[in-house]
Amino acid sequence: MTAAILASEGGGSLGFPILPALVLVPMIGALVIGLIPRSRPEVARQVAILSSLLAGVLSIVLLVKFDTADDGFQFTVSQTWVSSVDIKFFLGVDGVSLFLVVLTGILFPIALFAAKPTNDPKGYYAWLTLLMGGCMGAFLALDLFLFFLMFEITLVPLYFLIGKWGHGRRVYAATKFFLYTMAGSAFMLVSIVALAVIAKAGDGGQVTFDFTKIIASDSLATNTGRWLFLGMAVAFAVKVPSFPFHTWLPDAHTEAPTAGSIDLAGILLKLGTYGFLRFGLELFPEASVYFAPLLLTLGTIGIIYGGIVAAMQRNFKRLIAYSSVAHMGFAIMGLFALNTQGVEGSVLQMVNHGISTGALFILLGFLYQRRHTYEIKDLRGIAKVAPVFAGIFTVVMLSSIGLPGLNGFVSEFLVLLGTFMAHRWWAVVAAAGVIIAALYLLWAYQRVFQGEPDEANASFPDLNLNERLVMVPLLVLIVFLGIYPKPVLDRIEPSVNRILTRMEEQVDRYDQARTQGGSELREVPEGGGHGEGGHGDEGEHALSVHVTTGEVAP
Amino acid sequence: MSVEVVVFAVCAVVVLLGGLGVVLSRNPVHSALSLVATLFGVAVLFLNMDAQLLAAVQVIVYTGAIVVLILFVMMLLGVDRDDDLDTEPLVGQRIFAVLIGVGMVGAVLAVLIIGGRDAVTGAQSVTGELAGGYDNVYELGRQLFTTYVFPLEVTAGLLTIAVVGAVVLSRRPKDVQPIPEPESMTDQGDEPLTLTHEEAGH
Amino acid sequence: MEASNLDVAYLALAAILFAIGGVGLLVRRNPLVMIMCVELMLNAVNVTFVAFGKMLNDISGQVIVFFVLVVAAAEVVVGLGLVVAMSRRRPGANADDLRLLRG
Amino acid sequence: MVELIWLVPALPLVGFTILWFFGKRIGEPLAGWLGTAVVALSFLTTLVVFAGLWNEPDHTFQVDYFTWIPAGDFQVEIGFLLDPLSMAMIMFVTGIGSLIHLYSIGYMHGDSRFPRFFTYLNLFVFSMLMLVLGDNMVLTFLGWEGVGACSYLLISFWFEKEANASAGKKAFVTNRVGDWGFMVAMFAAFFTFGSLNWSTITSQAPGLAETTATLIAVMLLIGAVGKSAQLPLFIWLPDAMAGPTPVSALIHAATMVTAGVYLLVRANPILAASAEWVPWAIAIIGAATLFIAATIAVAQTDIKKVLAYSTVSQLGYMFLAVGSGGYTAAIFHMITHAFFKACLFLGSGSVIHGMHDDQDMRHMGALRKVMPFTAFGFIIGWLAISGVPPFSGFWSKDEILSYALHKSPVLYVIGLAGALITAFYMSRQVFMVFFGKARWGASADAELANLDAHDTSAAGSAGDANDLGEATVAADADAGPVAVATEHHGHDVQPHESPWTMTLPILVLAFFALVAGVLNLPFTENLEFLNKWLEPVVGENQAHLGLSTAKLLAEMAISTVVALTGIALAYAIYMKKKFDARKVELPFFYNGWYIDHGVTVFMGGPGRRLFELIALFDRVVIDGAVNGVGRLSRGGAARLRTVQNGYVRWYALMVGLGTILIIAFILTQVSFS
Repeated sequence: MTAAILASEGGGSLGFPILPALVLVPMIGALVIGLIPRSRPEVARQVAILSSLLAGVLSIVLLVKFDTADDGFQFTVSQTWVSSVDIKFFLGVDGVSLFLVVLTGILFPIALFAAKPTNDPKGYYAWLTLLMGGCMGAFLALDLFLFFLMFEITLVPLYFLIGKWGHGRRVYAATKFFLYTMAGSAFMLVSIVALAVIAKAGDGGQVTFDFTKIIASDSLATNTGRWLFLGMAVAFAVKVPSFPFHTWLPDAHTEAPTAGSIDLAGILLKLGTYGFLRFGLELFPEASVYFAPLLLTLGTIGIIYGGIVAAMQRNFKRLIAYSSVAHMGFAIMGLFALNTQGVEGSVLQMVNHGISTGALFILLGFLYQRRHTYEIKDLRGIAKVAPVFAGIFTVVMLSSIGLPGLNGFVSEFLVLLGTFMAHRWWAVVAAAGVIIAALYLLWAYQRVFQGEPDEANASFPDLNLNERLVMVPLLVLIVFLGIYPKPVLDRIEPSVNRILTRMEEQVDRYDQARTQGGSELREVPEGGGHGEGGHGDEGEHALSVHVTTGEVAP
Repeated sequence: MSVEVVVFAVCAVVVLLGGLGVVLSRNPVHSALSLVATLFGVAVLFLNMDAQLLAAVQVIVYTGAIVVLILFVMMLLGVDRDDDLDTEPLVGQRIFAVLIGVGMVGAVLAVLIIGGRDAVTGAQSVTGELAGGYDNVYELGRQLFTTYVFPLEVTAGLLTIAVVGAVVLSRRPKDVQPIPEPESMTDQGDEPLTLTHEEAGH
Repeated sequence: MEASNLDVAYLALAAILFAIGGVGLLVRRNPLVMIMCVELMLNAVNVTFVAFGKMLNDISGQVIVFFVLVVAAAEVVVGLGLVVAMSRRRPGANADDLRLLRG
Repeated sequence: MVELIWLVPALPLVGFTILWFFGKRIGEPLAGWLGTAVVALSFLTTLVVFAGLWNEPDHTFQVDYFTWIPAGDFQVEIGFLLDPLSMAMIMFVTGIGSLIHLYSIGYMHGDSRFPRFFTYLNLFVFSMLMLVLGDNMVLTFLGWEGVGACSYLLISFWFEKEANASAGKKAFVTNRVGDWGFMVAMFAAFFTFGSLNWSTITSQAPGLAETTATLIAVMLLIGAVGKSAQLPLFIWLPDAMAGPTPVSALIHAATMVTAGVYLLVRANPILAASAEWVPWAIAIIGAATLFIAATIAVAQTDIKKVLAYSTVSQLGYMFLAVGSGGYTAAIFHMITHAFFKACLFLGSGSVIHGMHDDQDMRHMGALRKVMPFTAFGFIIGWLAISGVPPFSGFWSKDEILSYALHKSPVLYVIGLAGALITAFYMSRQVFMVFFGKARWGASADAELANLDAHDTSAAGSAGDANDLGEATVAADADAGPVAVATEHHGHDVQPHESPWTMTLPILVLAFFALVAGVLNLPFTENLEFLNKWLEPVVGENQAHLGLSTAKLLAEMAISTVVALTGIALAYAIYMKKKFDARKVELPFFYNGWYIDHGVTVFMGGPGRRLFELIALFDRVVIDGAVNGVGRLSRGGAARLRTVQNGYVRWYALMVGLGTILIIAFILTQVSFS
């Protein structure tokens, strides 16, 4: 097996199958934890930390070895699995998935360090490491079937993490989470199978789940593409979650244990947006353009609506959960701006949201350890007794608000900028989200951290050294990505451009087909943006005056 | 009327009466005895159709072993009381049962009446002819150990498993938990898992 | 060999016997009687097989009956085991009482 | 030498970093000295850079350090644009900044979070410098938001009091409304210019279509209105006085609030290219703000509230100047205002310090005797803001008024009225605080009783506090926890003069408040240093007055008379008691025209209800739909599961039925031929 993988290694420059390792190391870790007797929880913890750290280090190695200029898939590994329908264990990484993989590699060890389970540590660690492997697999999979498998695998550990180690109404939340996302995935499965069968025509009569082959086959008719895209979109919109499919998220977050929340917000939601990008935009360029206004609208609504609902929450964790809805709204919006700035900003937003919301959930975990409540009304004046905690929280909160100089701003700005280029009014409305973001977070901060602490909060212990150390990497990332996001953007850009270029070609192709008599096809809406990254290329815009240096009137 | 027909007629009456006896007897012992009658009738029918071995096996295995076993269990458990046939807890069960029975018979008879002899289709055998020149037992054995040797082996396994299963099932458990009285049918079981508390957190 | 009227009569008899067994199975509650009804149905099928075998001049019908006999024996053994096990826990139980096993 | 520009913001940043990590260990007063030192060094560097800039062509120097955000053809650099405008700004930012740092060492003495205060102050100076120096809009926006965040942190510095925390949040959120405008302006600018560099924008703006320019200009205006506390977004600034007084002086008087003016001046080519009504809108907003805020200031009793509304009013003058095309005048007034208002704020801080944190002017009086240095500085500041020649405020305000007259006589009259009221309320403050009878100590009972009667009537209309709308009328009335007037602890207060770290900055600022007018004396062109200096930035779009000397002198005379009239009125009322003060201190003014009250009531009432409605919608409709699907399938299943009743015979019956159906189906398929 190993030899076979080695033999099929392509693209990358490592003499080591790093991508399978990224997926398998945590999974093997989970397996090993499963074999450890229940009476030795500390060993389970060590194995979990070891395997996740190893995967984290591997992801860093991947980052270092990644070829910035290459816009295709790197380190690809392909191993036949079910040859009759061409299902393969096919992994590859490009600039889009690279940072999500790295984020997974960073966030999981941190989540392990940040929170300990209340009971039955063995199962907890096993599920967490399995979840890590699943996430890695989903981000790396280049086979539709494998992607679906990994996408679904991630549900199971989280279901148990919420249902067993969660708070209060955990069973309700876990069931809702599972059923809701599962229902969404059903649509995706239909689309995937249909796609595999349809791709047969373009692949010499062979049903294939191979992502690259399906892309190359170009065999979708316009309407088929749109329907299949919708199927995918439902699954991803639930996962993101985009308005109006978001209500599982607050419940899941509120009841999930700390590590579950961190990984759910930090990684799992990105499966949705990542899916939109890889299996939406890239697979269905024409449909993406066609449905872009719809999804932009959903994103915009999510930003405003999520913020407003967040402001009204009485449970701190629920509030942060709704803020995720708003933040992920930015990610969706950027994707369907369909230009370089928007999509790059969106990918960066995924990473940034993972970092800052992950950090917020870690901090809330610390809070819960001390006070055993998330109810805002029970918390008060914590900044006075725990200044370090409050200080770190302030930084993370400002990052989440989108303060320039911290990471959140860069991505939100790019997203809004990109959206403005393509669909002006959506951006103008969505930009108002920054006001609401400040409102709900600062208001919550005021109620929880400011004021004079009452009796219950007066003995709130400040963060100890371990807890501070856990926060250090995230804080460093928050500041670094705020000041110097260039290395990240440089790596994202080639892949994004690849996707957008293909999208333009495809849309042109469909357009030509339409003009040549495809009368049953409906028109692409005006101002569809056509994935153009440039500014002012479209003459029909109201802001039509495009000044270039040559044309400046005296 | 040939002998064959006469034998068939007599046996048919015995078989059907026995069958009805099984179903209609209040006392299970009577049912068992009626079953013996039916089985015996069927054995004679087998003979009538030149299936001598089967007839013998029928008598030995069914009447000799199975019915005896049933009776044995009956005595062991002391269930030789009369059953209550006057009440039926399931509404419509009897009506539907009779309808199904009538339907089945009706369907088959309809086919036979409409189709007559043509209802039976299919090619005449070439490999395992009844009248292949050998006697019934020889031919049956030959087929069993050649063409059907694999199923035969499987039945061996099946019998073994059945024996083991019977032993396991009827072994006296260490602590017998008496089963409580059955609940009423309207009972919906446990409180549902989810969805009834969803507003509690708000 | 053409099928005779007698052969067809065998089939009709089998059908009636089968129906009787089936109705008994559905109507009776005593598990032992229900097992007996199953035997009736099996026998009806056996008659059919042999009759068809005769019509088609094929020994296979009888071979199948042979197997059915084996399966019937196994079935009776297991069924009676179940009856015994059930009666141990609840003397005098009938088939309807088994619904307690419902989840 | 000019290359040293990076040091100017880097020094406060270093100070911030050190204090952030080690502030607690460094402790008081060393942390304060460190914070002061870095800003002072930054000021010295600024002087060096200034010297270097003389030799640059056009007095402009641009440098890019590294790429901040690259995305496709969108490239944002971290780089500085040092031109006359930003040079002028960083000079007074670092200069006044270091003075106020010094002052804070004395003012914050004994505070438990002393080092943290300087951490924030350093961060603020850094952000302000980024705002001013940024060579592109995004970097300016970084500073813009940075100062907003620092303002938030510093206003709610004493967060144990709910009112302070609310005030900080209110400031941030209100500012964000403006930030939204700024962001949209940036998008539109990038859409239009393909770049966000100030140099590109200003050089290409003249060729802009009017609609585009108007959009960008209006959005920038919204941003500026939020940051510079203009109508209708001024409501946060009076509340911001909840912060420590040095913060009020530095952020909410001298520097941050002027950022809006800076932005408009920086973007003057866009304003010039936009529709005619945009400058008009700016001028009208400015005029309305200056007048309304001045009237509000008349009735305030809190020493800092008066100055806060005064700041709003003075910012209104700057907007009026920008709207009237007097960019230099706006910057000129910004600078003089920075001096005299910082001086006044620091003076008020010194008074508060001396009065043991009592901010109610009615508890003061005759303080000049015990606080001579403070009184001296404050009086100079008073004369400057009142527009008495030859103090700096006179020159700058007069120049603005000239531009206003050039634009429209109505604006001029409003400006003059504002000047009159300004002179009046500032004199009122000075008389109440430093002159008259001492109302502190044992001898003040009668007078207090008298004043308190008025106080209750004025505060009677205060609304209820609530969560969302925040910092209500009740909170900014003197029921506010900082100035607990009703506790009458003025009785046993023995005021004292403040230490030298506090008085020295006051006196230095007073000196500049006195002389800063020489920056731009209107008599001959040679004396208009500032005008000439800013020529490269604003020259093209500046309105040209072409005033004759006679007209100039006449305007000056009118201004002087107006200022003196205001002072005289105040003297008559507050020193000679010729009229009852209650006739001018109307509750309507006291409550700020009920604008804040209205916003609070709206946000706390319909606004909040709307939010709650949406949250309810989420819970009931959207989540209800999800749970409804669950309930539906469960309900259906509950009905279906009765089929599974557990009766074996029932199941057998179903099998039988199925068999019959299958047979029936097969029978329909066969044909008997």
